[in-house]
Amino acid sequence: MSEEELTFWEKLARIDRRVFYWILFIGLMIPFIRPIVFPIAISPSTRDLYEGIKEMVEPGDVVVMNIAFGVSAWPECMPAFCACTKLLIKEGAKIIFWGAYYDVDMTYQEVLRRCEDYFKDLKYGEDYVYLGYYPYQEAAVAQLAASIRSIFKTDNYGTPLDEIPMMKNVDKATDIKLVLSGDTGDVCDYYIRQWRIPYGTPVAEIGIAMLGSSYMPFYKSGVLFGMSVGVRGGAELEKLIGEPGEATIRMGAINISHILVVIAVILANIGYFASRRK
Amino acid sequence: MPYPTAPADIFGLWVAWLLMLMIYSYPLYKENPAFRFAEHTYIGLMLAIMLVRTSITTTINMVAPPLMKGRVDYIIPIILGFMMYFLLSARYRWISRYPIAVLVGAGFGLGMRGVLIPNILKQVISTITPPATGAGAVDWWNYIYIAIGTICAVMYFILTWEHKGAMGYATRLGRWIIMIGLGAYFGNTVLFRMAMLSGRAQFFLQVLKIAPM
Amino acid sequence: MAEVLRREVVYLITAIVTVIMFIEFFFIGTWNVAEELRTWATIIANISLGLGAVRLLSEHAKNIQKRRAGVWPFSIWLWIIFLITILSGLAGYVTTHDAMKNPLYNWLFKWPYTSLGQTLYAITGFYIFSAAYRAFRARNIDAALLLIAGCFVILTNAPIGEVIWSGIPVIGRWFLDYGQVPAMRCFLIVAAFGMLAYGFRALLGRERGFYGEVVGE
Amino acid sequence: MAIIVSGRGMALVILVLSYILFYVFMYLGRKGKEIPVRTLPPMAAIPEGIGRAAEMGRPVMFTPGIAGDLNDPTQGPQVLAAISILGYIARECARTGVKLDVFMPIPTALPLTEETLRTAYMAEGKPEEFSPDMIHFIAGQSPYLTAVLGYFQRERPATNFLIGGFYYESVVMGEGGNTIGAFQIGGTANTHQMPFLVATCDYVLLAEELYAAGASISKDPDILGCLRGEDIMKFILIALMIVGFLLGFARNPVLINVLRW
Repeated sequence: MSEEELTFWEKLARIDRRVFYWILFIGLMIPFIRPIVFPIAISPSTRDLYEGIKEMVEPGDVVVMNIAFGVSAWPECMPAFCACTKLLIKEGAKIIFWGAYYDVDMTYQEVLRRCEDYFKDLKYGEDYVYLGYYPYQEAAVAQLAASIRSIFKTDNYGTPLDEIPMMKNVDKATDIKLVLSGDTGDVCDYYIRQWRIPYGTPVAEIGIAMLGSSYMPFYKSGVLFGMSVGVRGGAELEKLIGEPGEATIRMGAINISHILVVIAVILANIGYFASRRK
Repeated sequence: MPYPTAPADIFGLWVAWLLMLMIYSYPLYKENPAFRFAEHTYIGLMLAIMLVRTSITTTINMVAPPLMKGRVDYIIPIILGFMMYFLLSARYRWISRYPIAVLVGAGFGLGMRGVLIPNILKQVISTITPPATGAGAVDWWNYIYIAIGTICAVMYFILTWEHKGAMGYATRLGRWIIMIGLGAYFGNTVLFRMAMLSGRAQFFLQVLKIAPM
Repeated sequence: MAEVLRREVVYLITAIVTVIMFIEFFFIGTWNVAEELRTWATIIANISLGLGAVRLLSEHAKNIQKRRAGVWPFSIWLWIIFLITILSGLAGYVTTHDAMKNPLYNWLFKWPYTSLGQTLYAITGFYIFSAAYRAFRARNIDAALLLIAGCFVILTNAPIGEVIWSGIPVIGRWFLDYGQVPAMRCFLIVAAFGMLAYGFRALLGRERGFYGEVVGE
Repeated sequence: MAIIVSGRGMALVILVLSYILFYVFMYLGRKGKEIPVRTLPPMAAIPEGIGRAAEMGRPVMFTPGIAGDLNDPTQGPQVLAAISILGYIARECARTGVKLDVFMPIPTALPLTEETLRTAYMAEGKPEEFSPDMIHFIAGQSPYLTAVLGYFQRERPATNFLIGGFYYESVVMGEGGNTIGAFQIGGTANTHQMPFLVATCDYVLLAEELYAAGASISKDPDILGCLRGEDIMKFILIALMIVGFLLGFARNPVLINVLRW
């Protein structure tokens, strides 16, 4: 087929794919130079998460923040994770951080840095503790529910757990008020199976957006008490705690990219049906 | 976060920026040695960080304190753990089956006992729980949609009987309902991927001091 | 005899461990042996996590040894960066019990590693966008339903959807809160039975490829 | 009942019942009872796709994706099922004389793939047409992608089979195949890649369908027996849901209470 015979749509369909990559990458930058801000509606699952934490957590309660996402997923998971950390600190909870991803150390360091204002009045060992890494295995999560000390003999820095004030009477899932898990994979499944069902510990998911789909039935059936869906959930949480931050800014880029994707799909299908009719 | 001031951090920032461009030279231009270089850098770093964090330090943290207290039984899992490495030898591969047997037993034992309630029973219960008293027409519609949808979708995965007659209609509806679900999943995937990419676009500008850190 | 050691004994261990996990879950009592086994499994899993790394590193060592064209210089670089990182990390661990306290390890982790990880993970965004334009066509009812639901959800996730038309988030939220539930629920149920069946076959030693049997023998 | 932990009785019933059913049908399968797999449109479309390639005089491409190492408990079975299907595809190709190219990024699956292809060509009486060069082994995700996309442009295959355990390469290869106008059949059990395969392929095997399709080719009595057992369990659940759904209109909680036992 020579060039002249091509219809408009066929020509359009032959654009090099790199053109699209450039359009997208440049389009994504615009909102960071000129912010595009629209109001954000709160979804029911995020509201349940927020209200669940507010209702359940009393000052002094011990909660687990499970870091099951790698540094590679920060842009998506970090906003919700930090917003939840801040909320828990506001509620007076004592936080145990641990993670199932081998680069958890850097993520923990980053959480401390991003929530600096909140952590500066807290004391390590009394208000929060970092236990480090456990293998990405169902057996490990199940054993953590039965006895934290069988997996973590010491905290990440070598102090035995019995010498850490906030860990004195904490060893089982029943000593933990709730678990918030930020995932890219399926670690939250393990918490559902090994913590929520046998011990009744409330669990909520604050991971990537796709899990917002796969875990929706768990949320609907009351297995998860709340759920934050990706960076959008992060933006909603930032609105709820009254501290617009990274996710709120990123919503501008989400607007641009999502519009671009929808336009692409619509154009593609117009072209498809136009050339099929011919 | 303020723009870093320490020389090492400023240097690091620019290294990070350059490595990012090397990777994106692949989609934005074509495959080239710079991309290969950055990719191999990543693998090298990842393997080292993984080994430091998992096999070496976490193992020591887990087994050293009990061993020092005289819990000799902890030697067994250590030996079993190293037996896994026989997977690398064609001749002695069978030795690795013993640790695998423990892992498989624990993994599947926990998995199978775990899925029964949340994946099966809770889902059935949730499907057949009617809306609370005082529910409106919309709630009843959603109740009917979810129940019929779940029934038809599960029926679609009946695999050893032909879908004939009335079942044929039900399973076709089931497939459409699965497609709606995958559509929503697709929408969320776009959110995830674009959030990731926007993080990179933001970083690109931050290093150049066009966007605030 | 050797065959029995290689097969039947292995399957027996699997079955015993599995059954212990079941008993602990279903029957009242204290089952310390289950806890002990899980601790073991965790330690074994943790030690064996290095296996993939060893495999990959030896592959790159082979590349160097055979001077594989176009690859071996990169393999050398991979080994260099690997050695620098692991040695600095271990130095940090030995001296302070925390690898992150070594400044070189921390720097390598914080800047190159973090940036590369996020960059590689984000690359799919490009592909999705071009595929959306070039390939996502409503060529049958399945694809049409998927794309319609997908577009509503996409515009609901972006706050701008509401600005375009106030009905978009209403429809999109319905897809998210109710529309997708039956499909996802069905996947949970089907996957659960799939797992039961797969686990059952593994228990009986009838699942090939599980104990490293497909490979090699 | 003081021995069983309260709230877990029903779970035990399901577990035991499933195991009994699995065992019975595995046993019957081994004794020679035939368990059919229902017609799967993507499987029925395979001869059509290969016939199309024969007409056009172009090759057929098969790839199982990069996610599945054979020893991985979630991804491995997908690749095994995909390789069974590859056996069927290879026989069809051998019969019609269509060139088959297999892109294999998984080192552990390489020997099995070669064996499968050799057997398939042998079974069609054309062992001389098999050559190990049909299998293109490329390790690493991006070199693999580059190779497949380059192949699409160069050889313009008439039909692509994207069946196995996929990561994001599904979207790239689906798009690449689409732009050259290839007929595509996809299949995966990884939920996160299903939408892309549905959007870019003409036929798709979803989740368990992939295993069933594999078993329908390999005739493995254990897998088929388990599938039959699973189906009966699904029928039981469907029946429960229908009864519960109707009871729901009367707000009668009797079934829910039974299930909570």
